[in-house]
Amino acid sequence: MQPTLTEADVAMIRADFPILSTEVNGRPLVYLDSGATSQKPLSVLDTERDFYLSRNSAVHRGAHTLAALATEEFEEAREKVARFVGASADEIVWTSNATEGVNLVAYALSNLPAGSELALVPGDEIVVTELEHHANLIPWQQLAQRTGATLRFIPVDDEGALDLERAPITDRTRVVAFSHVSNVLGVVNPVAELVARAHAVGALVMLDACQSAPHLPLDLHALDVDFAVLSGHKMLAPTGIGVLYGRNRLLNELPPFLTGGSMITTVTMESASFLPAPQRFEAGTQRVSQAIALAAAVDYLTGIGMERVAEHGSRMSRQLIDGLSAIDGVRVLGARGAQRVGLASFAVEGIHAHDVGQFLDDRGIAVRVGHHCAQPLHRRLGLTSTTRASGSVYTTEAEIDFFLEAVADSRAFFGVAS
Amino acid sequence: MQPTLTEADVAMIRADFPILSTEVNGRPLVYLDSGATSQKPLSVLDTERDFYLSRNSAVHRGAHTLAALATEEFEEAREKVARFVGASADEIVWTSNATEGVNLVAYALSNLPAGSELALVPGDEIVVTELEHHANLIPWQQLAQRTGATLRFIPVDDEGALDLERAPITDRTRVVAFSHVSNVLGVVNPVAELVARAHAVGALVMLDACQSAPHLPLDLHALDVDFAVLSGHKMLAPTGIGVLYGRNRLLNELPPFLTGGSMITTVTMESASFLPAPQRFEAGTQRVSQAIALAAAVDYLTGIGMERVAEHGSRMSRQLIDGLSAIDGVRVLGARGAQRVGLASFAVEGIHAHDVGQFLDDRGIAVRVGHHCAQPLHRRLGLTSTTRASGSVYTTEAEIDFFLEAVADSRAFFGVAS
Amino acid sequence: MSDLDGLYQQLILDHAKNPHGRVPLDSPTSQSHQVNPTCGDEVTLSLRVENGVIEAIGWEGHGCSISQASASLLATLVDTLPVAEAESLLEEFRTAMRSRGQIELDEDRFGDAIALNGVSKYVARVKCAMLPWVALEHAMAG
Amino acid sequence: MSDLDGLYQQLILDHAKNPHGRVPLDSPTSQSHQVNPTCGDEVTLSLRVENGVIEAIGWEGHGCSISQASASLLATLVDTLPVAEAESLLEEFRTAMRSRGQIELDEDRFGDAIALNGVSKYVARVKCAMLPWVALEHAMAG
Ligand SMILES: Cc1ncc(COP(=O)(O)O)c(C=O)c1O
Ligand SMILES: Cc1ncc(COP(=O)(O)O)c(C=O)c1O
Repeated sequence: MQPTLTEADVAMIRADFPILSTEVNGRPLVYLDSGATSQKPLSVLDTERDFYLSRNSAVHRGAHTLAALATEEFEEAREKVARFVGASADEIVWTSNATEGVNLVAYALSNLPAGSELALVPGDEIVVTELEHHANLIPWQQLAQRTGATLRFIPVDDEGALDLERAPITDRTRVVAFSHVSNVLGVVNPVAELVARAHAVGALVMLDACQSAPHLPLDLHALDVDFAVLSGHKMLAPTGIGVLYGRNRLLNELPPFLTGGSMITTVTMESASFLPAPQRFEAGTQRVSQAIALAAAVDYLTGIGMERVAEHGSRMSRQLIDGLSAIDGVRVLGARGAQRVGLASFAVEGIHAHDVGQFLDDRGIAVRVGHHCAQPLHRRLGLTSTTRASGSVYTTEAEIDFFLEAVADSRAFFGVAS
Repeated sequence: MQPTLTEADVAMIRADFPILSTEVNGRPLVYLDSGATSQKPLSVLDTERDFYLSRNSAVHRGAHTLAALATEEFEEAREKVARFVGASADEIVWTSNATEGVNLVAYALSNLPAGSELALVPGDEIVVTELEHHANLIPWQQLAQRTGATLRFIPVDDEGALDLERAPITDRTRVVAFSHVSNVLGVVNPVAELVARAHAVGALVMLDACQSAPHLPLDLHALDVDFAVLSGHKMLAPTGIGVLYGRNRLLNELPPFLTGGSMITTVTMESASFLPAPQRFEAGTQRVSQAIALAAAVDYLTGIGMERVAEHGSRMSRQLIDGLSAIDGVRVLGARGAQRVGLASFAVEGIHAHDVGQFLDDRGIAVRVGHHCAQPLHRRLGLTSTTRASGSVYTTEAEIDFFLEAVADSRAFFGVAS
Repeated sequence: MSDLDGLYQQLILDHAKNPHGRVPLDSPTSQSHQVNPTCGDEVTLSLRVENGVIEAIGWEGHGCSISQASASLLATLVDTLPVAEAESLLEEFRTAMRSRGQIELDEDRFGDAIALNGVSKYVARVKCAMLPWVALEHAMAG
Repeated sequence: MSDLDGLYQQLILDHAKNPHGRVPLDSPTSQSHQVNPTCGDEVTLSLRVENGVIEAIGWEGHGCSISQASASLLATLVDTLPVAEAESLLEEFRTAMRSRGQIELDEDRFGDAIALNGVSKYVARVKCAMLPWVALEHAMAG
């Protein structure tokens, strides 16, 4: 296999995504909003449909043939996804999305009986970063509120880089939560260093892998994190499915979060006892077809090869950063020279992000505008909203060129070009 | 429209469910496990696929054309589902399943600041019934544990009927949670009476509509309940999507449950403020395609007509109850003469439910065996596990006859026929 | 005129650049702060209402050219109007914006503000145009 | 023989009806209670182990014919066996049951219990056959 995705490779990949050949506003769609949600290849759609056409039934509850087949396929999906992220199957909990995964851990921690080793108490601290997505921030604010612990954060500098010197990781720290890749900056954070510092003080690490899982080879055991979350819809799978990874020993130390059917051993009117992880955390009928579809998405990515996916992303990133920086009046967010995935946010002086986005949309280019669920980072950088372009395996060099040209043109349209 | 579904109508419906024409163990599939999860019509599968092929993108976050189209379709789905259950759109919160819906309310209640009108305190009581599915029991046990409130229950009699005379609904009662239709007995519970008694003492009502929504016309405003939950996968929609209904005023009095993106107004590192309902309860990227598919399922059911669906169910129920009761040594659960949907659980004397199920499976008949996530009810009726047959709009009279014959034959096979 | 030019008429861009009424108001009788949660755009609108008449209006905030122009045009429109009349303008404005290009603003009643007609075809932007009007609604209500 | 007849051999049905070792055990040295969460079937298995040898075994519980017959056959098999040997039987049994019909139990070592060979093709029923063996595993472990 070539180490890079050639133009021909990408063209072949695009054939698997029919939506990329549609038009928007009479222009060919240029989809640069994959950081919000990716498009899905036919193999993913076909896998899910095929499940409904031939094997659909309840898993872990039925003894009939279809139920046994569905259960098997569902658990095979778990194994496949586990391998993809470098974990074992009993460390993979299905969720709706990454947001639910973070909330699950935060609630399970506050559901611990008082006096448990992992329980948080006043005086304990939770550390996040100033560049987190709201999904990896607010659940910890709420956990702090529920337990009396204090939330602290690692600040970012004027460029948006984490200021590790000022990281408030101390003996009081019990949890350190941070993203692998920022969804605003596209920059890969220093996981090894943060994990080492957290573990040195005995804190648990939660890694938000939403923006890394679709773009980089992921080995959670090697990264040595305690928990991690990701969302299927950002990595070629349908909406409604996500993953929480947790070290098996830790998952089994935590009490349940959601309760109901399929996660119990014995139930009386007075009390219930619970299955081991991962079932303990999977109450009610699961997202069966979506889990199976996520496994198909993982197959698709593995088929391309995650090393090549990563290389494609880093080339896109260079093209985006270099191209945007060359346009007068455009400020690109994030430190220069950092390792990145194919995603960049920027501000055009004198034009509001909404207006930039609208102008691009008129040319068929779909980008994200706003704070991208990272208000504190935007505030820190002195901005309210920015425009974000984010690619995926199906993004071409020509598309990014077309996008760069449109950004340049927007300045004339809104009368800010010199 | 005829008031009943004729044989020809059902045959036409079956053509929309290709899985029903497949074989299992060399026998035509007879799917009588719809109570666990229903099969899905092509229109539902097509709707979801079509969304991914032409409009997929992030909702409520994007300003580009696809995002606007997706957001619109997503919100139209909410309106459609709201109409189907007799509610307004701002009272419909998307969840993964009914289990999550019950948990959401239970957690939101314990997230209320101390002193809030709706907050539970020691001395307060939560009332459930002895026939609940674990999903509408364990979350309340856990809420009681978190708040110090006491869980009480309405007992069932030897036949499995609710003993309303012994309902412990008093001035101390703050929540009354019960199922519209029991997933074991198939019997419709006396909603009006329970709601009246709950409201007379100022308690909130949570209705578990999992087994009614697929089978009966539902008008939540008319039923006057405060909250209700249902699961899409039981009503012809995909897995991974459910609905929590809440009176708008109540939803807006409750604090959030899951927190993260898309449910906030302003976020700082220290705190966050939240959108009104329903967005307040929809953190993170939503189950967009699944919500749209649920709306398609609702269209499908509405196309048949819920009155006819209900009539079909009550005919199935008679055939099941009469047929099973006529077999020697078969005990059918639930009070005679009660209003029912097309679902029946039974025990065959001398044969364990697992063995009955296995025997039926050999003939291609899929039924559920076990405690059906209702251990307390089974224990009360002196059983550990039973066999359950449950139909849907696609179930034929001939299938039920075939099933009844197989149940009779199982007795000879296992040597218990006299 | 392309759709985009229809949305961003010169008048809109001008109002966005040099907005009317973008001033803090001395001794307001009521005020409302509104945020668009997607983009973080904000407007704080202040009124001085006396005897049922809007005697003065002022606003502050930041946002896209649509929301800024809308606030500016609103300020010129409702200044010195009786509250009841401002309310009826608000209803007409909302109806037009939500009409997906089906209903246009009445030129006699809205004057220059009809330049906002292009917005109603852009469902995702209706919120931007409505932001100051929602602030007006809340300010008038309390 | 149909698959179903292969699963429910007469010997299985007989053991299920008249199980061996289904008695409470006096002064057990260890005990394990196991539940199948799907159906609520339970088994409590008691051992009296002396000098590394299973001197007595007894079990109680209820369940389907597969789990009952499996418990009955287990009781006849491991009674008076050294623990180490019972452990190796357990491993072989588990391997065969999980093999989806690929690996059969060795008749020399398992005797009548080879009647359980039919189970391994029924993935959903493997748990039933394993239930008493898992209880044995836990009881032997302590
Ligand atoms: C009556 C009832 N309540 C609740 C549930 C839970 O539904 P789900 O597993 O989809 O959350 C079910 C079905 O499993 C049910 O039948
Ligand atoms: C870095 C990061 N974390 C968390 C999330 C939340 O993911 P979701 O909305 O799928 O739960 C996202 C995307 O929205 C993200 O980019």
